[in-house]
Amino acid sequence: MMAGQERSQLRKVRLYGVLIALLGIMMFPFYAMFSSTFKQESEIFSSPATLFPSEASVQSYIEVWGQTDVLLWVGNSFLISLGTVALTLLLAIPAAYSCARNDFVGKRSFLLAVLVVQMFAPVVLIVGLFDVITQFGIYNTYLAVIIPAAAFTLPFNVWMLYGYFQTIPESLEESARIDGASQRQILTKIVLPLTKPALVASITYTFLYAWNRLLFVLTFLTDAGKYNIPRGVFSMVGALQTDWRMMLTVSVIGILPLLVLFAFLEEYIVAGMTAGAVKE
Amino acid sequence: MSKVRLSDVTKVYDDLLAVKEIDFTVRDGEFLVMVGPSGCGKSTTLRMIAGLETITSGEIEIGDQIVNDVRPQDRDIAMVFQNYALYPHMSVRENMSFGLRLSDEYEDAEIDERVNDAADLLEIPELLDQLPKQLSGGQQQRVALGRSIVRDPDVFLMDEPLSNLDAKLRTQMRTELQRIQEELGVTTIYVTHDQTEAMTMGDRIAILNDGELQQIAEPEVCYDRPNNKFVAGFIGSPSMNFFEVDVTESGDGVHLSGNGFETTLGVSLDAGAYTLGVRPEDLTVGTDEGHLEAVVDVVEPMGSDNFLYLHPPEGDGEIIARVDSEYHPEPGETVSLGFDIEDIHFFDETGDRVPIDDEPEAIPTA
Amino acid sequence: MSKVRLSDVTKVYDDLLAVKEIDFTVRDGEFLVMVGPSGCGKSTTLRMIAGLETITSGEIEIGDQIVNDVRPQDRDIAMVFQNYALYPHMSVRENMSFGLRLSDEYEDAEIDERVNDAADLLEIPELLDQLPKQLSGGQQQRVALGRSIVRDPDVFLMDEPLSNLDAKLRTQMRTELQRIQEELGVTTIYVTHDQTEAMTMGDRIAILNDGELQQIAEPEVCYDRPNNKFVAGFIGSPSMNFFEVDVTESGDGVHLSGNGFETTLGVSLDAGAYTLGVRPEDLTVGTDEGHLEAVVDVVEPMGSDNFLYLHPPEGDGEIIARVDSEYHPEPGETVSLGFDIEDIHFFDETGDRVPIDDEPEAIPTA
Amino acid sequence: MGIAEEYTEPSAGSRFERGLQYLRKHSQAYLLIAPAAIFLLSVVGWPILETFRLSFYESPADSTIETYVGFQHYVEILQSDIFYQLLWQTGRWVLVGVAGKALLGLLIAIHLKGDIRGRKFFRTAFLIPWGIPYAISAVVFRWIEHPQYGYLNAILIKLGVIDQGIGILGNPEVAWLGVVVADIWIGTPFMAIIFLAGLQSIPEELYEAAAIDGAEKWEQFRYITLPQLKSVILIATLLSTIWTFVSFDTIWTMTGGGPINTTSTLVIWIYQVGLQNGNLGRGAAYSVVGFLFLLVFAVIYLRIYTRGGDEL
Amino acid sequence: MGDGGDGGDGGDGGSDGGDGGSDGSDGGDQQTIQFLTMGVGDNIAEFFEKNNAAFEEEFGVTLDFTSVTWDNAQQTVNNRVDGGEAPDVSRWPARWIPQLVGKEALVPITDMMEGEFGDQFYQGMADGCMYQGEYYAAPWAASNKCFYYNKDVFEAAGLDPEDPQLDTWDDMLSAAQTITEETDTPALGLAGADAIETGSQYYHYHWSHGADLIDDEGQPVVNSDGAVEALSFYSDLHLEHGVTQSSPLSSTRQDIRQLFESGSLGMVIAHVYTGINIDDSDADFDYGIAQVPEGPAGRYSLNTIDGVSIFAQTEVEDLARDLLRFYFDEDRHFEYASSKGFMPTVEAVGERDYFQDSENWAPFIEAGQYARARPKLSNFNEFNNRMVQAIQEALGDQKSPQQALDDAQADLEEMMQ
Ligand SMILES: Nc1ncnc2c1ncn2[C@@H]1O[C@H](COP(=O)(O)OP(=O)(O)OP(=O)(O)O)[C@@H](O)[C@H]1O
Ligand SMILES: Nc1ncnc2c1ncn2[C@@H]1O[C@H](COP(=O)(O)OP(=O)(O)OP(=O)(O)O)[C@@H](O)[C@H]1O
Ligand SMILES: [Mg+2]
Ligand SMILES: [Mg+2]
Repeated sequence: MMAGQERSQLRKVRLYGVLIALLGIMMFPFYAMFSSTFKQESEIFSSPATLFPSEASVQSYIEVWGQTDVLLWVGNSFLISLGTVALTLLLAIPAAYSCARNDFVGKRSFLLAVLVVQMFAPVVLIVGLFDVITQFGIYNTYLAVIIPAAAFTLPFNVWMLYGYFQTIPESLEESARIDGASQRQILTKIVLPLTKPALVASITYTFLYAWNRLLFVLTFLTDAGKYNIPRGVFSMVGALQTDWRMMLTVSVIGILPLLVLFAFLEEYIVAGMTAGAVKE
Repeated sequence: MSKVRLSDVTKVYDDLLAVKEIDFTVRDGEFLVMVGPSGCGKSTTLRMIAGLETITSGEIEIGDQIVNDVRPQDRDIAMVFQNYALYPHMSVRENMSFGLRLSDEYEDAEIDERVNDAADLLEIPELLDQLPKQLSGGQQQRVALGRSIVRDPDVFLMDEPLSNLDAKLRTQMRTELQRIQEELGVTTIYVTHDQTEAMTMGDRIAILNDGELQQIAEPEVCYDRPNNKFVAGFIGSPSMNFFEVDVTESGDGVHLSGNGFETTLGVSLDAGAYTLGVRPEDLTVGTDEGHLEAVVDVVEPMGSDNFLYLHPPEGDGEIIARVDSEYHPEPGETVSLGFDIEDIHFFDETGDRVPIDDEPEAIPTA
Repeated sequence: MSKVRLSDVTKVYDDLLAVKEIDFTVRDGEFLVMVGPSGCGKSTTLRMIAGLETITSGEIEIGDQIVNDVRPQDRDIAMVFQNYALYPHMSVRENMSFGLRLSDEYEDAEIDERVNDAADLLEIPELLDQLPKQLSGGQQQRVALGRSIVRDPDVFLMDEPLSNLDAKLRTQMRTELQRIQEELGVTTIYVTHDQTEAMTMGDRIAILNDGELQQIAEPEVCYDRPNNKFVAGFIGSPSMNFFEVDVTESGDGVHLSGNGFETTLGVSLDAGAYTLGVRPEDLTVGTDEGHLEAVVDVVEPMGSDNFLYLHPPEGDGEIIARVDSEYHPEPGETVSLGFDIEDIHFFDETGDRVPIDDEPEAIPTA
Repeated sequence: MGIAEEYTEPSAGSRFERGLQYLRKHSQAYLLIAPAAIFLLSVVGWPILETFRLSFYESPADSTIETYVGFQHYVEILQSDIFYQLLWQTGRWVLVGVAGKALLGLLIAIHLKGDIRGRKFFRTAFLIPWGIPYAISAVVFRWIEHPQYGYLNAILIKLGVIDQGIGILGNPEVAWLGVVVADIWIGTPFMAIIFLAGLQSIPEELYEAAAIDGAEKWEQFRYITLPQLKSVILIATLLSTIWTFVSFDTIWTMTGGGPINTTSTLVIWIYQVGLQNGNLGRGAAYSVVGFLFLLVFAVIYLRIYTRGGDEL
Repeated sequence: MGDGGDGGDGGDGGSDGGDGGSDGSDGGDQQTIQFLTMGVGDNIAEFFEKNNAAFEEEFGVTLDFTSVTWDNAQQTVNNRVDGGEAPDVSRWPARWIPQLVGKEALVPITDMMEGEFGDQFYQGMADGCMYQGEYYAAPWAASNKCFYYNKDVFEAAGLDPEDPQLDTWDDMLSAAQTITEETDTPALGLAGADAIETGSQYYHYHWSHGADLIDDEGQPVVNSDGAVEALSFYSDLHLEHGVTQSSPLSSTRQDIRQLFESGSLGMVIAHVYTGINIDDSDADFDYGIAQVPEGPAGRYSLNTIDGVSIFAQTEVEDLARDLLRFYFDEDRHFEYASSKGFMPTVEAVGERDYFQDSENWAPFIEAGQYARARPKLSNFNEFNNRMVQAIQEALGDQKSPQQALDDAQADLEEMMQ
C-alpha cells in the first residue's frame, strides 16, 4: 500500500492538475480577447492569427479613456445591477421563504407560474414589454431596465432560494421562535446568514444578468448618459467599421470591477455553515 | 408564573397517533418531570406546549389563556431542545444572548452579566467565543441549556437537557437547575430518561407510554404505589421483578403458585391470576427460607452494591436482586429469595394495580 | 479481530490541546469503556481512531498496521456518532443497510435479514420506512446504533450510543450490545457517561481528564483503587467524599485532624497533609461513635436507598452518605459517621493515591 | 388507518367560509408571495397575453391592420417541414448545451469545494466568462473560430493538424457544435457557482458517516453528494434547459442560424419570422408552441423529480 | 396595465402621444428633440457630437441623440414606434420606408422636397425616398460598390496591377485562378453567411445575368435562367474553382472586407470606405479600384440610400424640419460624406473637387451610372432571407442552383400572395 503522505501528495497534484486544465480551457477565449487588446489593429485581423501580440502595446488602454465613456458605463452598469439585485431579492426572498416553509393551496402553481416567465425569449416579449414600460411612464429611466431585468431574474431567485431554504434545519427556526424572534428577525438573523452561499450565488447571477444585458438598455434607454457596458460597447459598432481593439478593451475593463466584486463575495462563502447545529 | 394545562390534547402525524388525549395540569411554579420510553410522545408534548407543533385536537392553556393559536414567540417560553438546535453561525455568547437581545428589556451590561453567570454555572466560560461546531457534544448541550436559563420566561421546557453530561457534572447541574427553578419560581416541564433525575428533581412525575398518560404523582407515590404494571416496571432501575402467579385463598391469607412460587402470604386478595411485582432491592437473598428459590446466573459488582441475575429453577424469566457488595454467591448456586409483604405489588390481568389490605387507594391521575 | 494501539497520540485544535500524549492498547476482542468529563477529548480520540481527525502527533495502530495515513473507508470500522449523523435523505432501512450495500460481500437477502434483525433488537421494526426527521430522539439514536451493529467490522467505536434511551431500554441494549460484541469478538471502544454502563459493560475502563489518560484498568480496580483523586471522584455516583486532613503519627497508627476530623486510624502513613476519600456507601451513619460528626441537611429518598446530604458541624463542604431507605434522620440532627479502614483512600497533595498498609500497588496505567 | 379522521374534527361551515378560514390561517404565506406574484403579473403578464393573442392574428409589420385567423398559424406550423427540423435542432442544442454546462460546472464546483490554496483566485477566475456581455462573448467566439483570423485555426495550424484555416461555423455539419461550445463556455460558470453553493450546504458529518460505512470517494459522491444536491441540480438543470431553449444572442451573433438554417432553433426562427420578417402573428404562434413544449417538459420533469413523494 | 394593444399599437400620430413622444418633460421652456441614427462608429461620433451641440445652441433646445447598431436597428425602430416612443427624427435606410408608411408612422415631407430644400439633391437619390407618390425622407447618404483588387497580390501572381483586366466576371475568374495558382493568398472574397448582407453581395451577379427579384407586378421572379446561371457561377467560384477564401458559408460581407483590408485577399466587391479604411490604417499594400465586372446583361452596382425622416408621433415637427435643414447645410454634408465614406446626396457637394479628383471616389462616382437599388418591398427582409437561404444551399452544395432557386421561388410566391 502506498504511503499516505505520498497519496495525499498525489491527490493534491491531481486536484490542481484538473483545476488548472479546466482553468486553461475556460480562460482561453478570455485570453484571446485579452491578448488582442495589446495588438495593433491590423494584427488582430492577420491571417492566420498570432497567438501573442508581436508588438505588445498598451495604447488601447490609454486611448480608451479619451475615446469612450467607459467609466460612465461602468458606473451605470453598477447602478442598474445593484438596483436589479435589490429589487429581485426584495421580492424573491419572502416568496421563496413562504414556499419553503408553508404548504398552501396554489404553491405549486405559483412556482410553476414563476417559471413560465422564462419560457418566452425576451426578444419575443420585448414588443409587449415596451407597452408596459411606457404605461408605467418609465421609458428612458433606469427603472425601465431594472424592472424587466428583475422580472427575468426573479424566477431563478425564487427557485434557488426556495430549494436552499429547505436545507436549513427547521429546528433552528423553532429555536429562534422560542427565543422570541419575530418572523422578520428569523429571516434576517437566522435564515439569511445560513443561506449565504445561495445568496452569493443569487446575487452573482442577478448582478451579472443585469450587467450583461444589452436588450433592455438598447430598447428602453435612449439617453447615452445611461448606457451600461454592453450598450456602450455596441455604440462603438459602426455601420461599416468596428474598432475591434477598442471594443475588446472596453470589455476587458468591464470585467475588472467584477473581479473585485467576486473576490469580495467569495469571502462570504463559508463552507459547512450548518455543521454542529443539530444532533440528528 | 403560569400554570400549564393540557386538556385532552392529541397529536396525529400522518396516520401515527403520537399523543393521545393527554390531560393534566402543571401548577404555577411546579417542577414536573416527564418520563416514558423512547418514542412515547414526550418531545411531541413539549413541542405542542411550545407551539411548535399544531395540536390535532384538545386545548392547551398557559396562565389563563388558551394558546392553541398563539405563536411560539408570543408564549414567553424557554426551551432546551433535545437536539440542541444551536445557531451554527453564532458564537456561544451570541447563541446564549440571542433571546435577550431580541427583547428590549435588557441593557447590554445586564445581558453580558447574565450570559457570563450562566457560562460560569455551566463551566463553559472559556468557550464563549467558540462556534458550536468547535464544541464537544456535552459542551453543545450545555450551551443549549444556557440559552434557556439566561432568560426569564413564564415556562421552562427542557427536553433531556443533561443526557450528554458526565455523572458528576450532571449531579451538579441537577442541583443548579433546581435552585434556579425555585429562585425564579418558573413552571417547568422537564423530560428525562435518568431515574435519579426523575426521582429527585420534580415535584411530580408524569409517566407516558405510547402517547398515553399512565400516572402523574409525586416520585415516591409512583415508586411505591405505581398505578399499573407499566409504571411499576418503568420507574426504578433495575426494574421491578414480575412473577405471574395464581392466587387462591388460604387460611389467613392467600396462596401463590406458579413461576417458582409456592408460598402463602398474609394478605387478602381475590382468587385469580395476578402479576406479582417485587423490586430488586426489596428481595432479600440468603440460604434461609424465603418465598421462592432461584439459581444465580451472574453477579455484577456495581461498586456500592452487587446485582444478582437469577432465574427460577424451572422455567426461564430473569430475576434481578440488588444486594450488598459484600455478598458474592457463586454462579450456579441456588439461593432463597424473600421479601416483605409491604414491599410487593399485585397487578391484575389488564395491568392495573390491585390494592392489598388497607393500603390507601392509589392517587388518581391528574 | 484487531487490537488498537495508541502511542503518544496528541491532537491540537488551533491552540487547544484536546488530546495529550494518550498511550494505551485495546486488546484484540476487548471491550474498553472510555469515560471522562464533558470536553475531555473522548470523541476526539474516537474520531482519530476512525481516521476522521488528523493526528497531530503520535501513532495509531489497528491490527498490526499503522493507520495514521489510512483513510477512514479503508479502516473497516463501525462507529456510532455522538450526534448520530444519519443520512437525512435515506429511510431508516437505507441508513442501516448503506454500509452493507457498499461492500459486495452481502446478498440482498442477507442484508435484509441483518437489518431486520437489528431493527427487532432495537425495537424499531415498524420505523424502517420512516425518514430520520420523522423519528424521536431516542429512535434516531437507535438507528445510528443499528447502522453500526449490522456490520461486521474490525473495530466498533461507540460514542454514547445509549444516552437518549430510557432506563429500561438502556438496560436491555446494554446487554444486547455486550452479547453482540462477545459473539462477534469485535474490539470495541465505548464512550459513555453512564456509571452503570461504565462499571458493567467493559473489560476495562479508560478514564480521561483534560485530554490526559488518568487510569486504565478493570472496573473494580478503578473503583476500589483509583489511581488518583480525579478517578476516585469521577467513578461512582454519588461521588466519593473528600476530606482535607493533617496526618500525624500516633501510637499504633496515625492521627487525623481538620475538617471535622479528630480521630485516630490504625494505618501506617507518613505525616503530612492528605486528602482522605470515603464513598457515600462506605459511610455508616448512626448515633453511636464514629470517626466524625456531621449535621444532616437533606434526606433524599431514592427508592431503594436514601441519600443523606450532610455538612461538618463547623466549616462547609458537603458530605453525602448512602443509607438504607428505612433510615430517616431529621434535618438538623447531628449524626456520627464511621467507616472501615479498608474502605478509605488517601491522596497526596498532587492528587496521587498513597497506598496504606499492605494494600497492593495500584495497577499501573496501560 | 382512520386515526387521523378520528381526531381531526370536520371543519364546519359552507365551502366559502371554509375557504375564508383557510385563507386566514395561511394569510402570511400568501402575503409573502403576493409582491412577487403581482410584480411578475404586471410586468410580464401583458406581454405574454399579447403573445397569445397575436398568435391568432395575421399581423404584418407593414400595417396597422390585424386580421383574426384562428388557428391558421398553428396549423401551418405543424404542417411545415422546417418546424420539425427546428424542433430537432433545438432539442440537440438544449441537450448537448445543458449537459455540457452541468457536467463542466459540476466538475469545477467539486474541485473548488475544498479549502485549497488559491481558492479565491480559482473561484474568481472561473467566473470571468460570466462577466463578459453575452453578445460580446459570442462575437469573440465567432472570431476565435473564424476561418481566417481565428485563434483556433492558428493553433491547429501551428500544431500542424491543418494547413489551411477551416470554417467550423460555415460547415453545415458541425457549425452547431461550434456554437454549442460557446454556449457551454458562457453558461458553465453559472452552473459552477450554483453547484458550489449546493455543495456547501451538505453537512461534513454525512461524508464522515459514509466514509466510516466504507464508501469510496465516488460512492460518497453517488450516495451523499448527488442526493443532497438533488434540489439544486433540479433547479439548475431545469432553468438552464429553459434558458438554453430560449437563448438567442449566441446563435444569432455567431451564425444567424445558418448555414442553411442548421444552427437555427425555434427562437432564432421566431426572431426571423416575427421580428425580422415582420410576421408578428406567425412569430407569436411559434412562441406559444415553444412555450407549450417547455411547460410540458417542466411539469414532467418536476413530476419525475418529486416522484418519491418528497417535496422539491 | 396596458389599455389594450389596439390603441397602443397604431401609434397614429400625436393624438395618442400624450405621455410618449419626446420626453419633453424637462421644463416648458426647453423643447427636446430625439434624433435616432444607426451604426455610428467612433470615426464619426465626433462629427455628431459637435454638430448636435451646435444645433442645441442655435435653436435653444435639447437634442437627444441615440445611435443603435445595425443589427438591432430595425427592431428598435419598430418597438419604439409600436410602443409610442418613436423618436422625432431618424436617419435610416430608405428601404424601410414602405414598412413604416404601412404603420402610418411617418410624416410625408413632400412639401419640403418639392421646394427649394429638395432641389439640392441628386434627383435619383431623392426618388429613392419616395413611396406611393409621397416623399417620406430626405436622402441622407448613398453608397454603392466597386471592385477592389490588391495590387501586391496581382503582382505576385504575375498579373499586371496597373491594367488588371477585370472587365467581366470571366475576367475576374481567370485572374482569380491565376492568383490561386501562383500565390497563397485567397483570390476572391465571397459572402455566404446567414446574414442580410450576403444578398447584397450576390445581387451584383444576379442582376448582371439578366435576372430580377420581382417583376413589375411585384411578383417574385428569382428562378429565371439568368438567375440560375448567376447562382451557378457564384457557387462554382467556391465549389468548382476554389478561388475564394475558405469557408464562404461562415463569411459575412464584413469578414471578406476586413480580410481585404488586412491585405490577405486578392479581390472583393466593396464600398468606398474600404479604401478610406486602408489609407487610415497601418496596412501597407497597394490596391486598385475597378468597376463591378460586367455580366451577359450588363453591370450593376448595388446602391443604398439612407434617408432622414420625421415621425408621425412627433410633437416638435417644426423643429424636426429645422434639424433636417441644419444637417443638409452644404459644409456639414461635405464633412459627413467625406469622413464617413458615403456618397454625398447633395449635388453641390458631390461636385466639389474632393470627390471628383479623388482616386478613391472617382470610380464610385462613375459607378453611380449603373447603380441599382433593392426593390421597394415592405417585406424585403423576408424576401432577402429566403434568397440568402437559396444562396447558402447552392454554396453548401446541398441543392443545385436550379433547385435552390425553384424552391425559393415557390416559397416567395406563397409569401407574396
Ligand atoms: N472542531 C473543533 N475545533 C476546536 N476545538 C474543538 C473541536 N472539536 C472539539 N474541540 C474541543 O476539544 C475538546 C475535546 O472535545 P471532545 O469532543 O473530544 O470532547 P468529549 O470528551 O467527547 O466531550 P463530550 O462528552 O462533551 O462529548 C473540547 O474542549 C472541545 O471544545
Ligand atoms: N415529524 C414526525 N413525523 C412523523 N412521526 C413523528 C414525527 N415526529 C415524531 N414522530 C413520531 O412520534 C412519536 C413520538 O415522538 P417523540 O419525539 O415525541 O418521542 P419522545 O417521547 O420524545 O422519544 P425520545 O425519548 O426517543 O426522544 C414517535 O413514534 C415518532 O416516531
Ligand atoms: Mg424526544
Ligand atoms: Mg463527545
